[in-house]
Amino acid sequence: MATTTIDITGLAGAAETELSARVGMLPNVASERTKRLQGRIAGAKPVTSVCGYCAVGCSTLAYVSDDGTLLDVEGNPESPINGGHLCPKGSALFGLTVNDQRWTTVKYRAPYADRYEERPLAWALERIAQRIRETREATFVRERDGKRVNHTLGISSLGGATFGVEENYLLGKFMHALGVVSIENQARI
Amino acid sequence: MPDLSECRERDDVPTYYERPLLKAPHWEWNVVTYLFLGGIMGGLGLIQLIAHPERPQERRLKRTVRITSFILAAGNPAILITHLGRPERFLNMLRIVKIKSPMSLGVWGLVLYSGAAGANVVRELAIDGVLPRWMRLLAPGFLAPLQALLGAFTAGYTGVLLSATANPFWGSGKRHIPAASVCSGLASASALASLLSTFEGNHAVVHKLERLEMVAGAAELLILNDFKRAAGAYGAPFFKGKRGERLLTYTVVAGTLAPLALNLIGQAVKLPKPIDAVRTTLASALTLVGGYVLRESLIEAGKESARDPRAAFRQPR
Amino acid sequence: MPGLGTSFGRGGATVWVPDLENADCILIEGSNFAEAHPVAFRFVMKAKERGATIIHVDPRFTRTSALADIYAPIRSGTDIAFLGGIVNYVISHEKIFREYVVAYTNASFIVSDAYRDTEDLDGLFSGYDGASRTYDTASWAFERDGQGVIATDPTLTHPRSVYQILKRHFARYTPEMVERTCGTPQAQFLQIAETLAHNSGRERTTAFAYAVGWTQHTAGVQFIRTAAIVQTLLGNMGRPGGGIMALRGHANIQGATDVPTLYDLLPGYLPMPSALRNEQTLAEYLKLNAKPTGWWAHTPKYMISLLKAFYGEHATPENDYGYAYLPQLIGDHSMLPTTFAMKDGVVKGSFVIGQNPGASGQNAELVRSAMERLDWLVNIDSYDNETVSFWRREGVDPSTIATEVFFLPAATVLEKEGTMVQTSRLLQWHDKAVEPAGDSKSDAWYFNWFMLRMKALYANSTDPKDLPILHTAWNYEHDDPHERVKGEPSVLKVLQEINGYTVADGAQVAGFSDLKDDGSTASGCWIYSGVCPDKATNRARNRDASGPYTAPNWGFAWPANRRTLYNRASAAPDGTPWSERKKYVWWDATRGEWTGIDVPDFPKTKAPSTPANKHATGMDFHGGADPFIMNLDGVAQLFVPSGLKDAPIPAHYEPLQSVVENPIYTQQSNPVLREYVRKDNAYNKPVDADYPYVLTTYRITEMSGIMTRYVPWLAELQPEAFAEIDPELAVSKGIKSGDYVVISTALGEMEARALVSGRMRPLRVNGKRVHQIGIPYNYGSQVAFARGDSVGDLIAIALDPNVSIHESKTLTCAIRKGRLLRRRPASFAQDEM
Amino acid sequence: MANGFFTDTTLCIGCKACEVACKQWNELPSDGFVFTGESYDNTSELSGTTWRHVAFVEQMAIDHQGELQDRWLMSSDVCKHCTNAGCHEACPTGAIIRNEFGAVFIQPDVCNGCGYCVVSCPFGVVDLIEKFDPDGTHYNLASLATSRLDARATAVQQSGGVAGKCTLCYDRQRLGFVPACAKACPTESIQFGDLDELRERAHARVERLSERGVSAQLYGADDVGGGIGALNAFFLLTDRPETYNLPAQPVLPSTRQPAGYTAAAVAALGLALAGWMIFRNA
Repeated sequence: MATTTIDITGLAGAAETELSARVGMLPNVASERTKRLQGRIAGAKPVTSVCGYCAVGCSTLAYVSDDGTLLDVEGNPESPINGGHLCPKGSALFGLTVNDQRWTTVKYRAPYADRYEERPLAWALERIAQRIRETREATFVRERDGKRVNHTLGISSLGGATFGVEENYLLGKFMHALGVVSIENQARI
Repeated sequence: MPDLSECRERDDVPTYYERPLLKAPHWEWNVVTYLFLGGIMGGLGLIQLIAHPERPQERRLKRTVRITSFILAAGNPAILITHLGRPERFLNMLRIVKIKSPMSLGVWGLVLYSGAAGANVVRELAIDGVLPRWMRLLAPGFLAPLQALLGAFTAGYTGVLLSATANPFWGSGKRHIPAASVCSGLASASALASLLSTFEGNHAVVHKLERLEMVAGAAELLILNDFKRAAGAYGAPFFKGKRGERLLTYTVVAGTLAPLALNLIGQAVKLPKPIDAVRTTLASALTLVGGYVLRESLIEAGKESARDPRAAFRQPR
Repeated sequence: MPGLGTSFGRGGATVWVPDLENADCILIEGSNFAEAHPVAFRFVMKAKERGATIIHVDPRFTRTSALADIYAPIRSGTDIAFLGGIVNYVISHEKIFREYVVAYTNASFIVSDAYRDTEDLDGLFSGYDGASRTYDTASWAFERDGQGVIATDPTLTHPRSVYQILKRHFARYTPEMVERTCGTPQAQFLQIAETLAHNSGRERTTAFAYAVGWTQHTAGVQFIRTAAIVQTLLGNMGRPGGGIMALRGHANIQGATDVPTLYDLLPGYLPMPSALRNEQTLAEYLKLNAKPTGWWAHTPKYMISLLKAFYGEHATPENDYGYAYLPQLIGDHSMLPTTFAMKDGVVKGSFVIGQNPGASGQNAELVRSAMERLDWLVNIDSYDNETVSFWRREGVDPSTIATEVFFLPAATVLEKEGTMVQTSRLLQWHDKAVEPAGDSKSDAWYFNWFMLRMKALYANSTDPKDLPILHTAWNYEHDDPHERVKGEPSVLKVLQEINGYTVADGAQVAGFSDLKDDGSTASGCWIYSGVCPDKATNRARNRDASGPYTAPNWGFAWPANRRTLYNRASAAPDGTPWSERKKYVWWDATRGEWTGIDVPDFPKTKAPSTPANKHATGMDFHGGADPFIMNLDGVAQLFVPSGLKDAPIPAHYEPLQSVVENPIYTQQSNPVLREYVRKDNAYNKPVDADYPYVLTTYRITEMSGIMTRYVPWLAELQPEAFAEIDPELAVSKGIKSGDYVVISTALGEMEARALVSGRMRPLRVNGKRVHQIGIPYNYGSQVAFARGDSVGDLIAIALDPNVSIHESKTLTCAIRKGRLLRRRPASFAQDEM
Repeated sequence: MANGFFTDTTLCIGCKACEVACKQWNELPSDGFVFTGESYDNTSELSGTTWRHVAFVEQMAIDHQGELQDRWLMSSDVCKHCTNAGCHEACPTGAIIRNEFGAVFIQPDVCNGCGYCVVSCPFGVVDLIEKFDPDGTHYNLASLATSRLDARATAVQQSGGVAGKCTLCYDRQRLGFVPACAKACPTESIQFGDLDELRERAHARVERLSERGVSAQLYGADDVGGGIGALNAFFLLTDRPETYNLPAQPVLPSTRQPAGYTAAAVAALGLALAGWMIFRNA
């Protein structure tokens, strides 16, 4: 083997105090931190997930600490699709979730306002519910040209390909219950 | 068809979008100063040894040089510390002794030099009666040659520190830069000693110091001249362009040739004392400036050399 | 969907991604596989290492091209001409897999004598009505005998046989014509044609891979149809290392089509009832949509089970199972027409969830300005984006905009559980790793909250219009008290409902064959049936990759966990594998069933020798050698007599905005494409001297959109919008790499950094030097780490007639060196209220 | 046992997953957002905080007839973990060690930021991590939930003002995991493992490629000369090394020390004699 002698005595700690380990052509003394060094996911629980970027469907492992903090996201080696590999976007999944640019509170922009305001979630939800009802009441059409249509063209919904199957099902069921027909997502193919 | 020549990428030696291969040194004035003072310390180490202990003027010189060298040795780490990314970790330098690392050896050299110089200062002060006389014993006789030896190392290591790197220009001067560093260090040290002696009124030693300075300066010039020849294209950042002109002006002409001429005048003609003092002061100051500019030019040329991918692709052996 | 759907029966990709490794040749066209799907591309690399020939045909030399064995440049939007040339080559050189074609396709079917081809009508098919710009497809039908049985000629020599029609139709797609139209050098075209033919047949298979490079055109469906014809003629469908890999974009784009949030579909590809048709009652609906023969004969079971899932106890035989609760369509309610409706004041309130039309939309400024007319906008997302912040974009005065805007923070995929369906139709469950950050909630949480709140708000209503809300079955309470207290619904219960259950006892059904049309079963999406066959099993969460490469115990692929679709075709009509090398699914005579390394896409015990009963209904109509079970006739459709609005067989049309006149026909562009001629949707002229360059758009590996622009690790890789320009054009315009340039169309302008590269190459098309400019579709004006204008601002909306997909892959543009001073396009500036 | 990387550039698709996976695992900040116009490469070089870097080299004929000579080379560069490492030899504090996996590792808690390793690397790999500047845009660590990272004090944040480079994922290797870049790499262009095995594989690969008519060469699988020896991270290239910004003739800096010390000693001795004569002659 063409490598130089690997001095691990320092790492073992035994010879560390000896002068000889510290003097020489290439003394190789490990610090306390180095001796203790190990990946932050040691002992953390891997949670199996799927990458949310593209449709290849790479399986991921999200390592979570005992206190529920996300530590690391990497490919799941068991997957027959990605075999543990990820593309740059998949490799950045951690940064998508843990990111101080992310908006994690309600932002409300009143009519004619030039800024967002922070509002409680409960307030926003109730306000939206009232507006849905108002609009539905104002725009619901039972018949058109003698045919039953039972719909509202006053409300539209857009999006679906970035969230789950069950969520699409719920959204579709909810929108159909309201009578909304302008339901679309990215999947015009 | 429009002219597409500027779109052509293939050249004789391909580079990666003309981007540097190497990282440039993160070294500024503080490292220049550190190296410059290191050279002076080295030179002073020699002078404190060779000055004759029996002749009163040279005794006095010895004393001045020892005290000065100790002050420099004690202060230089402070300058190095200002350069460190994590200054509070300066002492980590003393964690190990790595023979393959000029930086490690250099710091140890500096530390030991400080010790030897310190002891020699104690001896001086004890002889003078400033300190109890018994304290002379703290500095046995062999410490003087030891300080000189360490001094030679300190002056030389500042050159090896540069030449034993991956920097193509520095590497091309693997012999010249260390040798020139020693010469420049001694020249600067002699100049400093002349200056101090003039101020002290210890005029008797000034001519000897000036002779030493001339020898060192001349040697430095010869080495630099040979360096230019040997370095070839690698030497361009140092010898060519603005930096080359600066080197020529400050280090060669003003920093070496001018003091040489002034010193020759001093040796040949007996000038009135005040005028001679001005001459010495001028010659010494010029030498010191030349020495500083030499170190600064070495560092700056190293930065430029690091930015040249072609030099870095074929590093000098 | 209809491209593959009308050809083979289902719209899904036919290929299991890892199976690409078994291909002997892979043609990648309309896709930048390596950049857009890098991880799936590893199977392409594995195939290459095993000796397969990788071919990439693309307007740009991309990272895919760099790894391919053969790269051929093509003018954007001319793939029908290129693939049509392949069809012509394989037919005229007798390279078709004849046995396969005779047995498994409608090549032998005789077409009605009323049919006229583009050869007869110079680029039009019979039945065209110029006034309404539509086709009456009656003349495209097959000839039938007195009893309704289709006339066939197994010798394929009848002049009106599909095969002979194809032969005549594509005869003009010669290599010279391909070069003249596509700009692809003949020698390269021939090399590719020969390579495809060489790597197809009994012993070898070729796979095709495409993505939105084929779909986003005004004839997008026909691009895929042409590929389907090539792959069918070469006998590559349903076989290992063969098929057509449709590479989907977003993580759940397949799932959002299967369980659609699409205006015209109900789950499982059941059509949404429409007032444009006669579908006022369930009986009328089923009459129109249940097919007499083939698998779709089961439609009543699936529809009634869906209604039971939607309306539960309120779905009874007496009320048509609540069929009338479903709203009815009155037109095209897809995104782009809806955007016009929004701009015109019809739409008052809008939900935008995990999509960013304000940057990624076509005519993105139209989208943003349309939102100014909304009363309210709800955006559920994780980051600030061009959509939610439309009111503070450059050049507008917020004090004139009345829209009330709500941003609701969304959980990311790591913060919730559920299922996403990847590009090979594989359902994969993801567990929840961490709690949502801050006030973020899963989308399911929001939908659940809104539905329950609506039920409460309307609780006392007796108005019949409110019955759908009150009668919608909605019981997804989480079993885990920790989640329940937070209001999180159980998505597992949703998936179980999607799978289906027996109404009487609530027990899960084992698969779609258990579904009934009498109201005794419920199923939210029949094609997923089998994913939760009992309460304790969630096959989407199966994570055992052992066994063959088909990994049957990893996730669940619809339908019925099949990895390769139409895999009955991997065996010869007699049920034996076509070759030992390409053995996949075959008939085990001793056990009397189909077997192999995949779930057979065929009735398990229907013997190959089973004769077709041409007078029967349902599956009995098909014989034991009819592999395309979803199709009426059980075979792949080279010729599509109904179901497509623009052509029974593909013909090359120029994009709506092109740099040349159609070299093949007098008819310039798709005669039935959908244009929206209005001031805020200005088009360049069909061939416009002011806009002399082809503009094509795409996405790059490092970026998606909002999901990447805020991630510094990705933003530093591609920090700014850029335009790729060939060196010749760059020199003529004085542009150097890194300069700012302005690209413009009649609709708008955008600024980008120039990336001058020899990877972009001028082509010679119909005697003219054509330059193509490429701009990635990843950026937007919102301040993020990666920044730049959206190319969506250059794209006027023009749609394919079948699926309303926009043409954003081929446009025309002008370019100049410099920066953009006025950000707001003129066509909008004058249009303010 | 010594582990290393074999980077087979013929398999690289230039996706830069290695760069991102490395930054994610090692919690490194971005190096700023600069559009270079140099093919698809906007990160440009290895740095103290970019420990994998994918180079893009376009070799396209000017007047295209679509000939196959057109190439777009991609190659993921990394610290070479040299057999005789300039940085390791130069480091005066012993911060740089050779660890039990054969990798050259900078101990950020020991490094004092002298920068001597920076000039001692013949491959331009090591660089100083500049001090974290909360107001600057140079590092956007702030956008990675600073508070949490602060709390855990990752290597990078504690290390403002120290040298940084690839650790060969020392902390992952301690757990028996492969380095983040090699794990992510979708096409296995980056292979990690026992060096003997990797070298064998690499030589076989060159032969197989040559059978296919691809002329390839290994860089660093064997002694690269200049006293450096073999590289623990070596490469399979299809063009000359300079194309990928790799030195054709790297030299181990310490090989120049004997000449340097000798020259200094000769000079010192000469001057000492001269001085002696000047001072001691009466």
